[in-house]
Formats: sequence, structure tokens, C-alpha cells
Amino acid sequence: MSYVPDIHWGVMVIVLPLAGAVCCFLWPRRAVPLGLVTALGIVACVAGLGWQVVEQGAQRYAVGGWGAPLGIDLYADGLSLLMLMVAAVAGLGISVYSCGYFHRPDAKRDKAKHFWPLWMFLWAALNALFLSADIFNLYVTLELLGLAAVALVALAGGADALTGAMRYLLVSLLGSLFYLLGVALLYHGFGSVDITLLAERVEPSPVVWAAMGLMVTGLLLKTALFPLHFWLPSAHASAPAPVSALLSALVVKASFYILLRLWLEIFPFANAALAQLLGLLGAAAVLWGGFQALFQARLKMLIAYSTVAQLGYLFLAFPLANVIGWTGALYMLLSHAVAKTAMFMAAGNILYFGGHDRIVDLDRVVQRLPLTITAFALAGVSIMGLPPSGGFIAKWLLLEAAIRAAQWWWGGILILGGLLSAAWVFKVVGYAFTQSEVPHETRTVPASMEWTALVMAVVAILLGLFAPWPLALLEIGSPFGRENAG
Amino acid sequence: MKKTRKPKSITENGKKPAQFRLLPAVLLSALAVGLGYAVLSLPSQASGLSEPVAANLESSGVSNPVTAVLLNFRGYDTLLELGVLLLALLGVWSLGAAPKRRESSPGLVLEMLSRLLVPLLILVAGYLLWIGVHAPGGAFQAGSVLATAGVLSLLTGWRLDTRFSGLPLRITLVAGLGVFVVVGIVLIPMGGRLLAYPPSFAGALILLIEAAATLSIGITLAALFLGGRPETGGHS
Amino acid sequence: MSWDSALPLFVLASSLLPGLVIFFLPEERVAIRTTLNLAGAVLKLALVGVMIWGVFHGSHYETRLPLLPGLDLLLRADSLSMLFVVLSSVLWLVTTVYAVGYLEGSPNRSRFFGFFSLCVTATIGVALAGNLVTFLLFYELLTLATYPLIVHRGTDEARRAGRTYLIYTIAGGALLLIGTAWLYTLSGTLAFTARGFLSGLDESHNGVLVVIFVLLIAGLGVKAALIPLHGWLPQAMVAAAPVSALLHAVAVVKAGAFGIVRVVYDVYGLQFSASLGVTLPLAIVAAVTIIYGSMRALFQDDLKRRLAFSTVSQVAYIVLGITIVGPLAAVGGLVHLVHQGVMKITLFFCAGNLAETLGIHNVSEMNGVGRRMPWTMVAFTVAAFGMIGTPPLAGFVSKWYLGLGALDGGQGWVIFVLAGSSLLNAAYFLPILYAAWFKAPPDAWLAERSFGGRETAWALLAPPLVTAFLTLALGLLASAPFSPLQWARFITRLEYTP
Amino acid sequence: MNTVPSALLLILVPLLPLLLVFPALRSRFSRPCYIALLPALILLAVPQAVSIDLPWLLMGSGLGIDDGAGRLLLAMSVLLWAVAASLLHSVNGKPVDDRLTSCFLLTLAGNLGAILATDLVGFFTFSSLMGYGFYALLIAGGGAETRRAARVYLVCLIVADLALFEALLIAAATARDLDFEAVRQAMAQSASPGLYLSMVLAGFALKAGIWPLHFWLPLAFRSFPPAVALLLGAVPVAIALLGFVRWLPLGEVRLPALGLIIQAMGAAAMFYAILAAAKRAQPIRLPACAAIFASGLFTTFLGVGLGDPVAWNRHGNVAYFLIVFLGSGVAVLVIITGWRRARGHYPTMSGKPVDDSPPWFERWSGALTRWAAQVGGLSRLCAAWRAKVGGLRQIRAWQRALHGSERFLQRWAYAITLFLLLGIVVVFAGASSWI
Amino acid sequence: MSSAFLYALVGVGLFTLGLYALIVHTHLLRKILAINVMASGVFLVLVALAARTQGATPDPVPHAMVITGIVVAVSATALALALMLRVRAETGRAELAEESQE
Repeated sequence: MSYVPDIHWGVMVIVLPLAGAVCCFLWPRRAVPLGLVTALGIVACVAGLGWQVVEQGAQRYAVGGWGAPLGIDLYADGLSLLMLMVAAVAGLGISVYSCGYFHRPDAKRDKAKHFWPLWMFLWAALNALFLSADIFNLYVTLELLGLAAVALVALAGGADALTGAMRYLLVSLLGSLFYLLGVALLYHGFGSVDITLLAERVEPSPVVWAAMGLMVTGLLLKTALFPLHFWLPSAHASAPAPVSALLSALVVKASFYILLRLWLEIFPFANAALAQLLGLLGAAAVLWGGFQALFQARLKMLIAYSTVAQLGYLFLAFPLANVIGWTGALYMLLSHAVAKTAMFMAAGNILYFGGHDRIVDLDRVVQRLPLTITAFALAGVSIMGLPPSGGFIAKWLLLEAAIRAAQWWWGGILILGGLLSAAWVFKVVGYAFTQSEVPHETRTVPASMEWTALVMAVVAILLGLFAPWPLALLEIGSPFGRENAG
Repeated sequence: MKKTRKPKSITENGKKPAQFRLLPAVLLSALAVGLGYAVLSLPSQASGLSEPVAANLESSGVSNPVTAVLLNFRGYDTLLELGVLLLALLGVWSLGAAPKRRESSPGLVLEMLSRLLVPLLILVAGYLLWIGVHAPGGAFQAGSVLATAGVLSLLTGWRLDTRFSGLPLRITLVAGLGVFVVVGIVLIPMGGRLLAYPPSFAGALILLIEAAATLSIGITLAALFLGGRPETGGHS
Repeated sequence: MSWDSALPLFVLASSLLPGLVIFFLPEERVAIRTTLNLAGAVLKLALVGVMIWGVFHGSHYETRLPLLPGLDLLLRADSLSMLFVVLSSVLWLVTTVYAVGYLEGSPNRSRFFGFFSLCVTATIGVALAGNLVTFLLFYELLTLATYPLIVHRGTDEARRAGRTYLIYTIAGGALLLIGTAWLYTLSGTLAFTARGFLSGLDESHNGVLVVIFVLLIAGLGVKAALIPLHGWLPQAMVAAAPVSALLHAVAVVKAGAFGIVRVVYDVYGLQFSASLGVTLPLAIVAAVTIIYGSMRALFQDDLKRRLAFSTVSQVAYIVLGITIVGPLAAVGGLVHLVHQGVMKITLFFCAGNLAETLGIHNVSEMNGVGRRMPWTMVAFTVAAFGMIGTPPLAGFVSKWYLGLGALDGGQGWVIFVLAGSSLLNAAYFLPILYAAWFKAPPDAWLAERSFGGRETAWALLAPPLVTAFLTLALGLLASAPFSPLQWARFITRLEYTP
Repeated sequence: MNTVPSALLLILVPLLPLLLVFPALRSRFSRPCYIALLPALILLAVPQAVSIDLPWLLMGSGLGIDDGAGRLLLAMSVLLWAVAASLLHSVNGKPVDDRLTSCFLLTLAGNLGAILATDLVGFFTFSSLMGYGFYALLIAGGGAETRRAARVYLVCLIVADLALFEALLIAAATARDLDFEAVRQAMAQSASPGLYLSMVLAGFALKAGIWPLHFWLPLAFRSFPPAVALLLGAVPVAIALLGFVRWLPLGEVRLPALGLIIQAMGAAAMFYAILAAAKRAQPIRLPACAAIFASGLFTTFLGVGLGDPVAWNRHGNVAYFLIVFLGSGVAVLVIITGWRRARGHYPTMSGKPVDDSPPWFERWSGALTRWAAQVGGLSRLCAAWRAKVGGLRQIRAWQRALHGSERFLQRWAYAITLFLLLGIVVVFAGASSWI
Repeated sequence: MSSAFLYALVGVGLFTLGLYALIVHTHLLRKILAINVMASGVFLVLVALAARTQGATPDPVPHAMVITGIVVAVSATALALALMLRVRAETGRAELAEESQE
């Protein structure tokens, strides 16, 4: 019994942003309303798909009607749905934020007309990626995603952004090629690019090890796991604020999602040593990113390094390899996405307002942006993993998983990482409480920007209070089913 | 994979110093050996998906298996790929206006040659598009040839009239993707699935899509060659 | 949702909602802000009154929200929580009045009162938490809500203090988190149960349980300022007087002590923790803290700093009372939770009055201040004597039961610790009183403000007098029904009768 | 007489002076010190024993007065306080310093309450109230010398209170009811009353200034108006002696050894008092010597009682008479002195500069200072300390000392604390094995 | 060893060679070219191994994939070149600078 019309919501979720991108490109002057309408439509479609999945269980959709080996399948289970929702929530926020951000009285006004189509393409790529059940199709979406992201980074202009974008592009292409070579080997080894079929056919063999190595390396490069994170801070920090937000919140997560899918479905036999290695790298990322963040001079750089650290958490689930661990990692992904969006938005507001984001000079700025600094602080609460916030739930789950798996040292890393983030969050928030009243040239921040940041931060907090819903979603289609023994 | 930080000193020829080259060389040799071993361990006989392709070729509407895969069986990939192309153009345009070239005379030979070649190239493109249904060829090949014609014209100093460089140009650029999406969507109420062509007029639909795609690919590639936004008549 | 299950939420909301509204009030809307604050405080008091009546007559107030599969956010009013809830809500009301008077005309008041309300909400949440994870949640919330209050003045010193506070408390929270999660994986439940829920576990876990106990106590000990985790407390005295009062008497320090009570009583169970052999080391730590805090207090010239070290010492009494395994000592510890709060808040109010009215911050500047501000100093005197443990004041009652419990539990050494501490208490409080009452006042005060004939503003004077009166009443009427002492007995009866 | 008024009266006896402590509450009365004594006077007029249980007060307390000794004591106290009040009020014919009156009333309340208390806690409460009140009185009324005495007294008081508190705890742990009678019984039956007894003895000995714990007593009489000082000094001494009688299980236990020691102490005290009186026969010191002598006598008596319960039971009431004698004897002495010097001037109470004092005061104080100088290092230290009073350097020195000690503590506090605790544990272990 | 494998090995070789060049060279144009060489290697592997169908027509699916891949590579190269020109215009060098911070 479904209350939702039986539409192919999954297809809509992909086609709608594509159409939106085309429309925004065709009519640049109407880009903002077109983009907003599309964003709302996407959210509605994701909700529809969510309802469908909740009511009817995991959905499989054969594009072109051909079915798995020959054609391409779309597949929506709890995991992909969760990712779509993350994208929808963060995406909606970013869309609203961008309206204010790009609507500047100065000369850079035409940025908006480039931003919207690129952003819609990126969203389409994300949605397509999360729904795809075909590793070659995943390659195409990955490229779509990468190019859109690079173009968006470059949108900021200036030497930093362009160099960052260039480095990002090279890394992205390199990662894709690694992945593609892996796909080629898998296809030629097992005659299919469909994940489900591959999962049935794949057995450990030199080809599979080689393919796994290539694909994992490529995806790690794109996910910026330590020590392959070198490209991330400059790219994320130099981009325009909404772009930074969506890069940190969504784009890096996409490649992590693919990695997770492959790991769970195609390479479940991956040996423990590799998992331990990933965990170790994750731990190193947590510590390294945390320390680097602490010593950054610029706010956006700081937040970018914190992304490096937070990505590390996601990899702590690999050595644990139990359902709670995976759930925790995904909840971390979810809450980090929302919180980091809020945080980059806040940083964007500060930059917009004061014209700089040097941390030592923040005191004159943040005092006059109470909403923004509140958003930053609330998001920081989630990033630190303090209750009540999504980050706390995630940490709790990971901690529980670590103890259950009798590998408590990962829990120690979690805690250390939390302390490091607390250190830098409060380093920034502390500036809100100074007394300096130095006059400063400022530009009024549109209310929509401040409020969006705040709303996103509040959502990050609320994720800690309504955790059972997303967690229940995750169980649909039991993506971690085969790991239950852990 | 060791492309972490670049050393401060870079040798004259734009390479990193020897000690930074040796290590990657060794590691990559090992990688090559490993990959080679993996490749060689593949079974020497494998048909892949050629059998199901052959079995379904009848209902795909075309007789060239590659085109069938490209536009029918895995048409969704191709749709996204047109998106990638358009996206690249968007990216290039977002970087700024096309760099101003020094206007120099292309020279007599080039000018003559281009006048001869451009119509020919367009004709070849049409042919490739048409033949793609049965034999090697198709939208991408045709689009590339079309793009050559465009590039050649651009090299000889031809510029699109600013009247057409606004919305008309953009419509042409998105035509391939647009037609593809529209066809795919329209088919949902009819066939029930995205991009599920009814076998009876699959061929015609594929040709329609390919034609639009060819145009778009050609123009897009040519526009990419320009390296930036063209001057438009209307707003900036 | 029925009334019984909604009441704990209402109690929380009665401070949370005003707090949230206040954040968004413009700075100059003083009247609305004050009204909201006071209305919230009074409403909370009323609700708590209803609640305590119900709890006494056996009603169960319980709010349950799923937090994670198998783990609920549980708010529950039991007898122990009521002790703390009543303390918090009464002292909140008093402190709010005081804060309104204290901060008159200072900047950023909306922010201040917003966090102030949040802080109380978190404290009430700590009190009402029905399981360890809920406790943890509000415990951390408390950290977050208090930080802005400590750094509110924005001076470098305040920010340094805030930083220290955070380093300590967040690290403590992390330890608590590890302990809690570990416990959860072992036992599968975290709900506070009378006499604990761990005694049924397999004996092979005992070693782990000791480690977890240490983690939990270390986490809680930071806020309770047990040495060597007390370092933040003396620094935090740079905060404004109402904040110090709240920090020392109600919110932070007490939350830590209350958490230790919870862990010992309702997680491990007193008998079980005794059988694990963890109570005696904890008692020793408490004893060391008591003596150490008093000794440090002895040499502080800064009045608030002296009071802060006094808190370090006094709060350890609670822990000491809990860890002497015996019903009488438990009564002493629990009742000290309330009594120390009332007394210490009085002292900080008075210290604030001196600073605000005369600009006095140091003990050495207090000569003759009793003549200028007799009522303030009367309140101070009463509270100080209470701290020393002079009968018939509140402190005497706690010490009485602690000592009695120590004898009863065969831990005679404790009474010598108590005696030593009383001696030291006298040694650092009486010189203050002497100077204030009997030394000649200076020709001019450091920074005197005029209040039109009265010694200070009404809102500054009434709260310390009220709490000083409470100090007296709590001691004199200790045996009256519904006194904290009787309530503490009620709690221990639950804990000790099978 | 029905119970309600008598109960109210009982409560009023300590409560009224307590209330009048607050200046605001007594501003309407011209002679609050006398008014404060009124309920006690009326109570004396009630011909029968009255008592009241106050279960809600403290740990469950009570007040009461019996027909015999208690009434006598109350009567003596009322007399004593009336005399003291008259002395206070006759100063310069002006109303006395507010603070002094407050302290006076506080002490009064404690005194009366202690007499009326029927249980250990009540007695303890009121006697420490009185103790602190008396301290305040000394501080508020006397000159620098007296203040020093007050400080010494305060230390004695705190230590005594601590000892008594311990005793109280032991009593509560042994006996379930804290009535004097119940405690006496319980202690008599207790297997190890040693700790209790030593605590009580030490505590009240400190409070009463029994030799060799007398050192605060002579100091208190120094620069204070002698008569008043004497009078006031008698009060705590009397109450402390009363404490002995009330707290100790006299007549119930037989502890010959302890009794002998106490007798010896008492004898020594008397001897000391006689010696002191003979050595410096100054009128002012005479009463002090008398007080010490009386308390020595009392102690001897106490020792006898502890050693021989039979004798105590037969002659125990003499103890009350001794106390009354001490009190009223002092009162009479004071009245006589006061009458003799009615034409002269007493120095003002609030510590005016010594130059304003009449010649006799100067002479005395000079003699006393000389005497003090002979006592030794303590006074020299004191003089040195006073030389610096008021100087900025002195404040700096203080601060430096504070900082120094704070630094020292920061570095060594843990060690000291542990050391102290270790000491406590060792002492406790030793004490428990000894007792 | 059939010719299919030979080509595939060449593809692997191109891939690693391109990777080496990408690491070693600093000029952006060379890096972009290196990426293209790598891509060619991958495509070669894809196409070559499709010819393992004994006698029958080669597997068409990898061919389609390669066409898709080529278009993607072309698009990416175009963007990369445009970006490189901008980098050069902004920084004066067609190289990636050390991470500049402030």
C-alpha cells in the first residue's frame, strides 16, 4: 500500500538536475529561480524515492529495460538512499546559500550564471553515482563529478584557486584512471560490470587483487585519505564558500561511497591486513589532520584540514568490520556532511563580511556575526563529537564497535581526534568573546546566508536526537548483510 | 603515487632531480610487472558480453553492435558522457572569455584549403553518422570530424556572428544531451522505462539522438578549442 | 504523551525555552528578558514542587526518547535526582535575581542569560538523566553551556581560564564517553538502577569493570575537581560572580559530584563497588583532596580564589561520604551536596557584592568591610561558619553524618580528616571575618559605588541573605520533614534496604 | 502552668538574645541587654521543672530545666550577665558600641542555651555559639593585647570544638540517643570509652582554661577593662566546667588512673594559681588567679569523681555549687571592684588610643608590657610585627610571604597532604590500638 | 601468448609510463600529456582484451566503453588545458607552485 504515486523516482532524481543544469545554462538570467526550483524538486524526488524504498524495500531499476549483464541497473537500498538524502539536505542548503553568496553588488556577478549549471551537473553526478549499480557507469559519474567539482573550484579565480583546481583536476583524473583500469581488469576477468553479478562471480585471483589495488588506490586518492590528501586543503580552501561546502560535504564522500560498495559487495574477502592498513591510515589522517588544522593561519584552511581528519574516521570502520562500525562510519559521514556544510558557510560569511579569514584577526569580525559564529560553534559541537549531535552518535557507534571488536585502540584515536577538533573549534569560537572593538571595513552579510548556516548547524545537532530514523533506513536492503558475522 | 610534495629545486629540463626520479621508476616498474602478471593471468578465451549483445542486436534497432551498446544497451552511459562533454565546456567557459588571438592572415594556402575542406568534412561527418548504424562509425566519430571543420574555420579567422553566439549557440550545444534526455523521458510513459526504445522505431530514435549528438559534439569540441567564452551580442 | 511522561520534559523546557528566546532578544529589552528569566525560574520551581510531591508519593515521571536502537534518552525523576533538581531550581531562581542585579548595564547580557539558562537546563538534565548516556549528554552540554559564561568578560585572563576549563572538561568528557561505551558493550544497558546493574555480570569481567570505574570517575572527577583534576576550578574564578556562584554551587562542580554518586550507587551499586575494592582508593583521593584544597585555600589572597580552593575541598566531602560504605555516611555525602551548594553560593554572592560595590577582590583589602556592608558580611559570616561546620548551621549536619558514618563504617581515620579540614577551614575563613568585622576600615574604598543609602543594590543583597538564611534553616531544621537531610535518608533507605 | 507557654518561654530564653543580636531588631529598645535576660528571669520564676523536645531541630534536640542544679546555674548566669550588662551600659553614660552589644548578646544566647540544653548536640551548639561570641566580644571590646588573647582563645576554641565534635560522633555512634543521661549510660557500658573521655576532657579543658591549657586566660584579662574582662572570662569557664559534668559519665565509670592524672593536674593548677598570685600581687591579676584556682579545684574534684564513682554519686552536686561559686564569686568581686572605682573612669571599650587612658591604666599596661616582654620570644615577635603595621613594606612582605608560601604549596602540597594523611592514619591506628 | 595479451601488456606499459611522467615532470602540459598517455594505456587494455573471442567478432562492449572513455578524456583534457592557460596567466608559470599559504 503506497501513498506515493508509482513514479520512477530514482530516474527523476538523476534527470531532474540534468534538466535543471541544461535550463540554467540556456537561460542564465533565470539561473537562480530555475536552480532553486530544481533543488526543491530534487528534494521532493529523493523524499519520494525514500518513501518508496521504505515501503517496498530496496529498488532495482533496469535502464533501457535490458537488465544486468547487458544494460545498466540503478539500485536503491538504504545505503544509497542515505547518501541521496545527505546530498539532498546539504544540497538544498547550499542552493539557498548560494543565492545570497553570488548575488553580489560588485563585478563578480556573472559567477552565479556559471555556478548554477555546474552545481546542477554536480548534483546530477552525485545522485547518479549513488544510484548506480554498474562499475563502469560509476566511472562516468565519477568523471562527471570530478570535472564539475574542478570547474567549481576554479570559479573563485585567483592564483590559489586556479592552482588548487589544477592540482585537483590532475589528481581526480589520475584516480579515475586507476579506477578505470581496475574496471577493465574486472570486466575482462568476469565478463560483467554489474556489481551484483560481479559479487557472485568474483573469487580471489591475481586479477582481482590487481583490480582491487588499483580501484582502492584510485578511490583513496579521490577520497583524500592520508597521505593522499595533499591536494584537498588547497582545493577546498580556495574555492568559493558554497563550493567548499559541497566539496567537503559531498564530493569526497562520493568516492568513499564507491569504495564502501566495492569493499562490501565485490571484495568482501579482502584480507584483514589491508583493512588494518586502511584503519591505520585513517587514524593517521585523524591525528595529522587535527594537528594541521590546529596550526593553520586561515579559517578555511583550518576547516579543510579538519575534513582530512574527519575522513580518517570513516576508515576506522574497515578494521572493525562489523555492522555497528559501518553504521557508525556512515553516520559520521552524514553528520560530517551537514556540519561541514554549516562550517564552510559560516567561514564564507566571515570572509564575506570582513574580507579575510585570518584567524588571529577574527575577533573584530565574529563578534558582529552572532548567528554565524553560533552556526560555527554548533557545527563544531558535531565535529567534536560532543552530545547531543550527529557526530556524537557516530562516535558512540564507532566506539562501541571498536570495543566489541576488541580493538579498543581505534576508540582511543576517536577520542584523540575529538580532543584535537575541540582544540581548534574553541580556538576559533574563543574570538567571539573578546572585547576588541576595532572598526573594520565590512560588508553586510545577507540574512539568508547567516540563517542557512545556522539551520544547517541545527540540523547537525538534531541528527543526534533523531538518530533512529536514519539508522533504520540504513538497514533496508541490508548493505552490510554479509558482514553480520563480525 | 608518490606525487606528494614537489622538491624546491627543479632541474633545467622541467624534471625533478634524479633522486626524485629513481624511486618512482623502481616502484612503477614493480607496478608494471604486477599488473602485467595480473593481465596475463586472465583466461585466454573469453567472450565477455558479445553473446548477449548478438542475441539482442535484433531488437536494438541498429546492426552495428558497438552502436547498439553505445546508444541502446548502455545508452545511459552515453547520456552521461554527453553531459561530461557539455560540462567540460561549461568549465572552460566559466574560466573566462576566450583569449584574444593576434589577428594574422592565415595565408593563402590555408584559406583555400579550408574553403575546400570544410564542406567536405561536413559531408564526411554526415556519412559517418549514417553508416554508424551498420558499420563502424556513429555520432562521436561524426562529431569529431565536424569539430575538425569548425577548428579549421576558426584557425582561418572565422568567428561566429555575435547574433548567434548567445542562446542559439547554447541551444545547439545542449541539443545532444537535451534530445537524449527528452527521448528517454518521453519513453517512460510509453515503454515504461528510461531509454527503453520500442524495437519498432528504435532505429529512428537512435538516429535522431545521434544526429543531435553529432551536431552538439562537433560544436562543443570546436568551442572547446576556442578556450573560453565567445563574445556574445547580448549580455556578458 | 501523558502528564507523567511529559513532566520531566516540561521541567527541562522551563529553562530551555526562555533561554533560547533570550538569545534572540535585543540587548535593550531588559524588562522582557528579566521577566522571562524569572518566569522560567518560578515555573520550574513550581513544576519541581509538583514533581517532588509526586515522587514522594510513589509516582513515576519518565520521559523516553529513542536515541539509538536499544539506547534511549531517558529522563526520570527518582529520589536522588529530586535532591539535585530541587537544589538547582531553587538556587537558579536566587542566582537569576542576583545576576540581574549584578550585570545591570553591562554588555552582551542576552548572550549571558541565554547561556545561563542553558547551563541550568543542562544541570537539570544531568539531575534527571535516567541512564548513563543521557547523563553523558547533558554533562557535555553543561561543558558547552558553561564555557561562554566563563569567558563572558572577554579579557585575556578570562579566555585563558576558559581554555583551561575546556582542556580539563573535554578531556574528562572523553574519558567518560569511553567508560560509558565500554560499559554498554559489557552490560547492554545503562539505565540507572537502585543498587546498580553490574553485580550480575560474570566475575571474569571484574578487572575490566575496575578499569571502567577508574575511567568514569576520572571523567567525573574533573568537574568535581578531585585532585589532581582540579586545576581548572581556581582559574575559572575570573568569571563574573553569578557565574562563579553557579559553577561552584550548582552546575559544574555538583554535576561531577552527582555523577560520582550515580556511578557508585546506581551503576555499580555500593556493595558491588565495595567488593571490587574501588571505594577505598576513591575515599583516599577524596581525603587528599579535602586536605589539599584547604591548604591551598589558606594562602590565597584573592577572595574568590580562596573560595574556589575551598570548593575543591568541600566537594570532596560528598565523594568521601559516598565511598565510606555505610548508610549514615551516605546521608552525610548526599546532604552535603545540597548544603555545600547553599553555603558556597552565599559566599560567592557576598564576594561578588564586595567586588561590585567596593571593588574589593582580595582578602587583604577587606579590613573593616563589615561596617560598610553589614548585611552582606552577616551572610558571609553565616556561610563561613557553616563551612567550618559550626553548629547549628548546615555544614555541621553534613559533617555530623559524615563523621558518624565513618565511625559506623569502621573508617575512623575519616573523622580526623574531617577535623583537620575543619581546622583549616577555620584557619582560612576566620581571618577574613576578623578583618571584615574588627579591623579599621580604610579611608576610602577602592572603587565604591553608591546605592542611595543602602549598602548595595537590593537585587545583590537579597540573594545572599536568602541563602544565608537557608544555611541556618537547613541546619536548624534538619530533622523537619522534607528537609534535605530527611530526603537524603529517604534515598539511602532505598539504596540500603533490599 | 501548661506546656505551651513554658515551651515558648524555654525557646525564647536563647532565641530572644539571638534575635536582638541584629541591630535592626533592637533599635527600639533602650536596654536590649536587659530585655534579653527577661525570659530567663521569668523562667526562673516558674516553680517547676519544664522541658521541651524539639525533634525537628538539628538532629533532634531539646531544652529543659530541672529543679535543682540547672536552675541554680541559670540564676547565677542571669545575675552574672545582668552585672556585665550594667557595666557595659555605664560606660561614659553613653550607649555602647553596636557591635559590642551584638557580641554580648550572642555570647549571652549561647550561655543561656547551653545551660538549658538537654542533649549533647544542643550543648555543643550553644557552647560554640557562646565561644565565638566571646571571641568577638574580646576582639570588639579590647585593645591590641586583648585581641591577641582573643586569637589565642579562638585557636583553643576551634581545637576544643573539634575534639568535642569527635567526642560527639563517638557518643552518637555508641548511644542512639544523645540525651546527657543516655550518653552517660552508654559510655559507662561502652567497652572503650577512652577516646571519648580524652576528647571530652581535652575539649573542655581547653575551653575552661584549665592548667596547663590556660594560656589564653591571663591574656584575656590584660588590656580589657579588667572587671568586664574578668566577668566575661568567668562565663566560658563556667560553661566549660558545666560541660565536664554534663558530658562525662561521672558516677558511672571507674577510671582510677585517669582520675589520678586529672587530680594531679588540678592540684598543679591550684599550685600555679597560688604561686602566680603570690609572685605578682596585682589586684587585676588576682581574679584571674582565683579563676584558675577555682577551676583547678574543680578539676581535682572531677578527678576524684572519675576515680571513685561512689564518691561522686554522694557528693556530685557539689560540682554545680563549685561552678556557681566560681561564677557568683567573680560577680561579687566585680561588683566590689566596680563600686570601688565608680568615681574613676574605665577605659572605653572600643579600643581608643592608649594615650587617652587614665594614668593607672598606663601604669598597668606598662607593667603588663614589661611582663609580657619577660615572657619571651612570642611577645618580641609580636612587637616586631606591630612595628611594621601600616607600612607599605609590610603589605608587600605579606604578599611576598603569601606568594612564597603559595609557590611552596604548589610544589609541595601533595607531599604535605599525603604526609598529613599518613600522620592521621598512623595516629589513628596507634590510638585505636591503645584505646 | 596471443596478440591480445601483447597489446594489453603494451597498455599496461603505457599506463605506468604515463604515471612515471606525471610524477617526474613539473610542467603542466607534460603532466596533462602524461595523463593522456595513461588513459591511452587503459583504453588499450580494454580494447585489446576484448579480442579474446576466438574467431568471432570481438566483444563490442569494451569498444563502447572506450569510446565513452575517449570522450571523457577529451573533455577533461580540454578543461585541463584551459585551466593551465589560466594558471599561467595568473602565476606566470605553467607549474604547480608549492602550496601557498598566505
